[in-house]
Amino acid sequence: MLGYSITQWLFGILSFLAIMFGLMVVFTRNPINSVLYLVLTFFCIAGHYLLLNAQFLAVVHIVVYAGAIMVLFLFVIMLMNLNEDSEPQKAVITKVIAGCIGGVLLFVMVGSLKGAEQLQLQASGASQIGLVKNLGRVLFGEFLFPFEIASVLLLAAMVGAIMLGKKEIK
Amino acid sequence: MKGLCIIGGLGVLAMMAEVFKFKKWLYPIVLIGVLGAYVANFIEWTQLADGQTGSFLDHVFFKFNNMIRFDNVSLAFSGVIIITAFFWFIMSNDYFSNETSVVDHFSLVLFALTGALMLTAFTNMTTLFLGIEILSIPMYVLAASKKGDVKSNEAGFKYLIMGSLASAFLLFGIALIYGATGSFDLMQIRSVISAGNLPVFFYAGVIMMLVAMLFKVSAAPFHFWAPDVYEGSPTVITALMSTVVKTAAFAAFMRLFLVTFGGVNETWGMVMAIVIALSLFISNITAASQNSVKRMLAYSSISHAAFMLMAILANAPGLTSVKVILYYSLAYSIGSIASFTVLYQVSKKGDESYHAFNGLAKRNPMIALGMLISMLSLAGIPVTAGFFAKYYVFSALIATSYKWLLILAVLTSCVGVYYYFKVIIAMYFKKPETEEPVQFELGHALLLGITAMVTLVLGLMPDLIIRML
Amino acid sequence: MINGIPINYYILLSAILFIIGAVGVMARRNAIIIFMCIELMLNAVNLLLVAFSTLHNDANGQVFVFFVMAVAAAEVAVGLAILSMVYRNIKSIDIDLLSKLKN
Amino acid sequence: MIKLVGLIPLFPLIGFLINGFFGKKLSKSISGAIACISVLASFIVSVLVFMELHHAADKSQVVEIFSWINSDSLKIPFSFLVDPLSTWFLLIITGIGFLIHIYSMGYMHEDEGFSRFFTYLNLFVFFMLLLVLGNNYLVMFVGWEGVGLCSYLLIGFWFKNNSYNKAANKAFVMNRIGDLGFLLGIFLIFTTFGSITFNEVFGKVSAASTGTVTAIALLLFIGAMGKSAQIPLYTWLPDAMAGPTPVSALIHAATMVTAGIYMVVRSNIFYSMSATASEFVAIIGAITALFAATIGLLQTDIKKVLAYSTVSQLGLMFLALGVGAYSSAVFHVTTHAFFKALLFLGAGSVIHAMGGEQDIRKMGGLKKALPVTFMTMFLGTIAISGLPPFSGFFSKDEILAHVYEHSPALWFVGVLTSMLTAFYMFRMMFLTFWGSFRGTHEQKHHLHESPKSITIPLIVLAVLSVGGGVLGLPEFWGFNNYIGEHLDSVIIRKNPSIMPHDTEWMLMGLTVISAVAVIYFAYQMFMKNGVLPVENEKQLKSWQKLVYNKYYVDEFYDAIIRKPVDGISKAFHKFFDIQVIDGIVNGVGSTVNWISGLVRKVQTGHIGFYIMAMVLGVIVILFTTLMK
Amino acid sequence: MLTGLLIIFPLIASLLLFVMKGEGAKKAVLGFSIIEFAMSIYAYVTFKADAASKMLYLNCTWVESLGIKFSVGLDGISLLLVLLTTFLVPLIILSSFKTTYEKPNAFYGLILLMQSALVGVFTANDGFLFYVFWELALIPIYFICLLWGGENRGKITFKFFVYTLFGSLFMLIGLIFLYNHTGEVKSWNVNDLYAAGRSLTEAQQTFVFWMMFLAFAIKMPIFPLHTWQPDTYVVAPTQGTMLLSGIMLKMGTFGLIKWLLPVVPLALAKWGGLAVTLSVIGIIYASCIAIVQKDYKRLIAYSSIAHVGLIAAGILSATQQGVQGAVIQMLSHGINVVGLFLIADILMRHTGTREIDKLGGIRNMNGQFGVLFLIIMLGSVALPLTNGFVGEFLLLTGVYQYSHMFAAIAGLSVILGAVYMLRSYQGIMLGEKKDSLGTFGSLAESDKIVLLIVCAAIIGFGVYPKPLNDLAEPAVKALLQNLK
Repeated sequence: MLGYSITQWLFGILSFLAIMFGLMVVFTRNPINSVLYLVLTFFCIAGHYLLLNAQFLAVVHIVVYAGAIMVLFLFVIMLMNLNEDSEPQKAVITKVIAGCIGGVLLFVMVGSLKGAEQLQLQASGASQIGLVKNLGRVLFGEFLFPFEIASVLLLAAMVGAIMLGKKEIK
Repeated sequence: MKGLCIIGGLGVLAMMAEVFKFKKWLYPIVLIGVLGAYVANFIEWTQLADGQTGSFLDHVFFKFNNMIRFDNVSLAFSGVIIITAFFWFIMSNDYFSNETSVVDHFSLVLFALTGALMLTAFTNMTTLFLGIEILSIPMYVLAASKKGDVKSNEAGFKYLIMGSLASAFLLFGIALIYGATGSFDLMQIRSVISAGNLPVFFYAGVIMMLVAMLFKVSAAPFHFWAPDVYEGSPTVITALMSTVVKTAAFAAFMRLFLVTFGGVNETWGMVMAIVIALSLFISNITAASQNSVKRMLAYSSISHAAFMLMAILANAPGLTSVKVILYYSLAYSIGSIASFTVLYQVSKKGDESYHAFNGLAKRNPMIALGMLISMLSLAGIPVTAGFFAKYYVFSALIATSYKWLLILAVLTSCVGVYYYFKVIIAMYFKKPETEEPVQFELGHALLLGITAMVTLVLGLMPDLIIRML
Repeated sequence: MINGIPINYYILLSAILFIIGAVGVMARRNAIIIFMCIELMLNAVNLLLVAFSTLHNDANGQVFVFFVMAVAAAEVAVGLAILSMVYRNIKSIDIDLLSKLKN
Repeated sequence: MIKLVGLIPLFPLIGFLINGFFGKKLSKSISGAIACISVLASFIVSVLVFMELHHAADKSQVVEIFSWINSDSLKIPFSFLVDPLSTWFLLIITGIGFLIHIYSMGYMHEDEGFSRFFTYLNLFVFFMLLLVLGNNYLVMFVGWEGVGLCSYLLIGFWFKNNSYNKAANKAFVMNRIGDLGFLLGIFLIFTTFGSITFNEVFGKVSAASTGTVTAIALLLFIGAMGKSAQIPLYTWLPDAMAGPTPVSALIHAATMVTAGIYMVVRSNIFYSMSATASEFVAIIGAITALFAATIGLLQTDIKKVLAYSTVSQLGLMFLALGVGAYSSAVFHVTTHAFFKALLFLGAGSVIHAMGGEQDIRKMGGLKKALPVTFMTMFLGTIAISGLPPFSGFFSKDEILAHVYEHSPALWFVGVLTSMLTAFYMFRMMFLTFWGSFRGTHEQKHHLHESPKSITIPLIVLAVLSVGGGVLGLPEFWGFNNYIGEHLDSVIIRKNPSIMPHDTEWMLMGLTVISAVAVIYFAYQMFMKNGVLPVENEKQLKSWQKLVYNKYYVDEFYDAIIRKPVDGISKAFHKFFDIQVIDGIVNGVGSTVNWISGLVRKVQTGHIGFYIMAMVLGVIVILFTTLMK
Repeated sequence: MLTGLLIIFPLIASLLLFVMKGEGAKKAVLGFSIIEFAMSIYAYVTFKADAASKMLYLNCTWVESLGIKFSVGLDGISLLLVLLTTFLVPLIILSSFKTTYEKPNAFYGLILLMQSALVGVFTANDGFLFYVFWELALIPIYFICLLWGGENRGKITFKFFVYTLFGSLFMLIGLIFLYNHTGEVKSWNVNDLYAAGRSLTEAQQTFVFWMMFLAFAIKMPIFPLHTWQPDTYVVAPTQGTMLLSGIMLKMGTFGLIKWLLPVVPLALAKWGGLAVTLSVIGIIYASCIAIVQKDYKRLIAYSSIAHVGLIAAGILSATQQGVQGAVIQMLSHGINVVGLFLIADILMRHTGTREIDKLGGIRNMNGQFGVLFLIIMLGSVALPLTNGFVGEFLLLTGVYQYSHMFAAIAGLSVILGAVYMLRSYQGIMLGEKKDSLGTFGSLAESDKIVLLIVCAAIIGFGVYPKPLNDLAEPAVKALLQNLK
């Protein structure tokens, strides 16, 4: 099709959608809508993962982000009853400046990201690295220490969240 | 490594105190535990091979799949962190006793310490990232821990947002470096760098990591969070931030930029120089017109960060820069702990401005003396530890082409003297509002005595530390 | 070239997503949206990591993503806890209202 | 005895110390006696030294007391030089000093600061002796400044009166101006010759360039100008009459003010090498002589008249020095010391009798009440007017002869000066002693001749004034000029006079005749016509007013030096120091505060701004490092 | 050994004092300071007997990794300054006996602390040690001024502190720069630093020169860096002022002699002229300002600037006479200025004012005081046979060799000095007593003793400066050898 392979088409479409939804996250007034757009963006990214042969990661991504994190967001939004368009907006000038800064940042980044062509390209397609088995071996082998220590992180987050969340007992 | 395990275990233990009802014993247990961690750390130190002054990252005592590696440098910094933490626990004893969720506080602090210790010993981007987060997330919570106080909320919130953003930059940097080198392992990255021929975006990655680390050590223009967070947080937490967190951040900074990216320092040298100049200028100038001592100390911490960055910038041969940072962070931590202790005590009524110190010399001469010594040390007056710290920085930097920074450093140091001496003048010269003596409990008095002594001893015998590495 | 797509495209894509997130952080006042934007930035990084992982045919990149996710989750949990506390105190999550600490 | 020359200054020093420490506890007579005896002892030793030197083969003997300042090549011992010049001055100083000490016993008897006065006086003698005895310029300078100090102390002796104190300050400061010149001269001598010891320096002079020598001579002369009250540094001397009269006699007439002459004579080798410097000295001397003499014409204070006369006579001496007549200058110093001391002491006696009144307009007819004083003063006046065969005649004539040889124009100035001198001196005499008494009744009632302690010195000095001329009788009369011969070894002598004798006779005659004529004129004016100086300044004609007010020189100095210095100082202090320099220093502080206030504003508290700043920071850093 | 003792003893004594109570401290501190003086005299005797005696040197390792040694020793110049310090401190302490200070033990403790640091500065043979003592000397005096000073002291003393610290930090940079050039094995030893300094290029020497000169110039102070000084002198308690002007000021001049002259000869040749110009301007400038001062203490302060300007010019002329004169003048100035400030203090105590216009006729009431005052004043205007003259003469000789013109201008201070000193003496002591003044009364014994000792020193060293010269001359000669 038009000289592009199906993967390329998929890449193009997913990228377009991801960027569009990403923009919608930022520009939608209603927070609920933002959340939903973000979920959509995550789906697009999951699609990219699939394209990149990271099947397990794609699944985990959906489960953790779309399934857990975004639900948490939704809960909080509802809890605070922010389900309206009444959010005070920043001054237009601030937004414009933010946009400009974003543009410049993009410019700079694009400029600085060149040079990837020199990277040695690997044979692809037959890659098995994204499979659970492979990932598990790496995770529980080389990355055992970070894995263990991540528990401390989660514990800390848990303790912290609970501490802040609970009522003061006098 | 044992130290890290003990501290982490203590954190978990502390969590259980509520359930298993040994809350009352928690404080002594933690103190003993921290001491134990220090001892363990020290034992590991003594078990290091001889010839400890070898090059960086030699003399590995413990390592784990290229994830974490306790070498002489990391043990030294761990020692500094643990001893500072010990002082900090003494300082904040009544903070804990007043707090309802004491258990949570203990575990959070201990978890943060775990992260801090990781930062001294990581050899992989994964452990770096996790270490930073383990250190930061409890700090976000602690900063916000005065639940009813909007200022504290604001502090936690700002810290969180800015910290997350910095993490994002850090990650982007890591990703780019990973893309360019194909590895997260510091040693491997280093060897790739020395092989040369790197894509441009590798440098972008380095810069992004640099920005993230500069944020962590609160250097301008990434410092904006620091004064606000320091001011809003409960005083003891501020003390923790300006000592342990800062030391850990520098330990990490050093590993990254002296070892891993040492080969490409021409990329980040000038950036760093400008950042230092900006930090020196902004922090000292702004501190000069502060009314709140706490906020002044926040700005002063930025200025000290700039000094430590100078040591990294100097990138002196051998372990010199590392020694300088080790010494500086110890001197600064000790001085900070002492001044925060006094600040914490005199500001119990809520006044954190210079007025709170008025006439302290009359109301409690010994405490005023302790504060005086710590202020002199922070200002860098001989023969305190702070002086030698600055001296080492100067002497490291004078051999480089960044001599102009020295001039700026001197100029701003004079401004620095201005705001430190405002405290001294308040203590010794201003009339107090009340004549009643300020009561200090034994623990605090002892702490001040010890810090003052350490400050002077280090000022007289800097070799004690310098010779360690 | 991964599956016929140059790596540059992935870098560009994640850079764009990253910047969208950054712009969002700068342009919005709603704290929750700011958090979401940060999540978006982290996801951009994840995408980049996975792309590089595939490029290098190296699993480490993907494993790293797990850790990023874990951290993101932890950050969100703490962040939302702080937010709800802020909301309890000032009945708003407008970040511009949180500017008592200054100068 | 020469080896013991150190005793000469030692005695007055001992006297000074005793009176200084215990003066208050001693009775007046003991205190005065100690002072007198100490000077007398010096005098005796001086005489002995003088005699011994006269017979000694070595006319220039150095006595080292102790090593004083050592700095590498600059070695300055505290040592004395005994040679004809210094011994000559020793005699004058101790001799006249002793007489004046005696005189002071009577004169100061009623004063509460009696012992203090003698303390100072002894100290003065001590320093004056150091001045003339010093073997190098620095010891000379010690004496030089020391006598300046004593002069300061004695002018301001009655320190309750602030105008006296001002006069004292003025004297000290003006002397210091001269001293600076002297000091610079010493430096130049040291840098040129590597030594400041007289004989060493003089031995090397020929090696130096004329320019340097001129510079040295002029710098030294600046010192002399200050000390010997030459234009432009003369104004302190008339004011110095604020001191007690014996002081005026000793310090401001006989000894200290002649230190300048001593110094030039001592350094005569420089002046004889440098025609420019000599010419300069001569001209300054001539101008001063004439200028001061004209001021003297209209003065009404008896001491002021004498003071200006002193300035004028000193000018005459410098004129002599300028034309190379060094021994004549010393001769005139000697005779001047006699008659001027006499005149001052006489004036003191008059003032004493008048109960402190110094204005000659209020005197008159004192001849009968004060016969001894009158007689002695009259002799002194004749001497100073240069009538033969009084001492002044010989010394002045010798000078004028030499001047004529050098330049008839200067000679004319000299003659004019001596005419004026004769006029105002006789004016003073006539107004004081002749005519009728113009003072109050009370004063008239108290008029009496002074006690013996006052009159005896007067008589002695009168004798000396009359007969002092024998020390230097003119050579063309066929006599040996004693002073000239005595000083032979220390002075580069001019060639003996080559003027024809008749010229000399003629010159001598001219001066005498002119003096007599002027005296007659004065007699006509004050005795016959009874002209009195007007009471009120307003009645003066404009030229008289100018002269009466001393040509407004003081006011002029005030306007061009004192006021500007004060003004500049105030400007320095109020504006430059406080506003500019300290302003900058404090400005740094306030600028820091100001900037601090601005920079603080950047910390807005808005997290959005912080984030933006951070992102901007990233952009800038990325851009600068990667977009090269 | 002995030198080390001279440093340590006051330190220990001061610690003892801090724990003492009230009035007992007064006597104790006088005793301590006299013992210290006796020790320094013993050092002098030892030095006279054998200048290389081991007793006079102490050399032990301090910070090995940096090559810093606790290395102290005495040569002629430092011995003189140590003697000055130990001589003046008892006088200063004695002069405080009539003033009651709050917490006298702390006050005297700080004075001794300061003495210890000062002796350290003068004897240090190690660049780093020198710097440390230099800074240490600042802290006690800061507190003396801050705690016991006069009106508005907070601001003024702070300015003083920051100003001097500012300079000394630059000196630190200069010293570190030298240290970094000491060759393979880095050393702080004074001779190694000399060698390092002389091995530098002219541009580098210039850098070091200005860095170090700034510190010394501020300390002395040299125009136009002097504005901290008059205010500080006025606001400080009398003893503080004496310490500041009598001894501490000499740190700057001493620094010039020992730590600048021999280090950077090339830079000195190139830039010394500018520095001398500043010094000479300062002489005239400060003298002029002194003329119009109303407060006597401030007048002395400005006169001190003028004197020190001449000292600096003499040192920078780098001639034997100039430097030797500077050494002698440092001593003389130290002694004289202590006397003058005591006089200012006495005036304040007896009449309640130091304003010249409000005073007058005091000599009528107390002749003895008048005479003592006169002698000290004469010493200060450098009349021959007072100590001031010897130094000033040598200084001017030195400057004259450097430049005739500068000597002539500097010499103007001879005149201006006479003007302001005599004017002020007249205003304060002479004339009729002002009605507004009460009775003056007689001098306290302690004051009288101090003034008498000062006067004796003024005349004694003026008539017979040989002991000083004998110490200074060879030392200066050896130092100047280094320049060649």
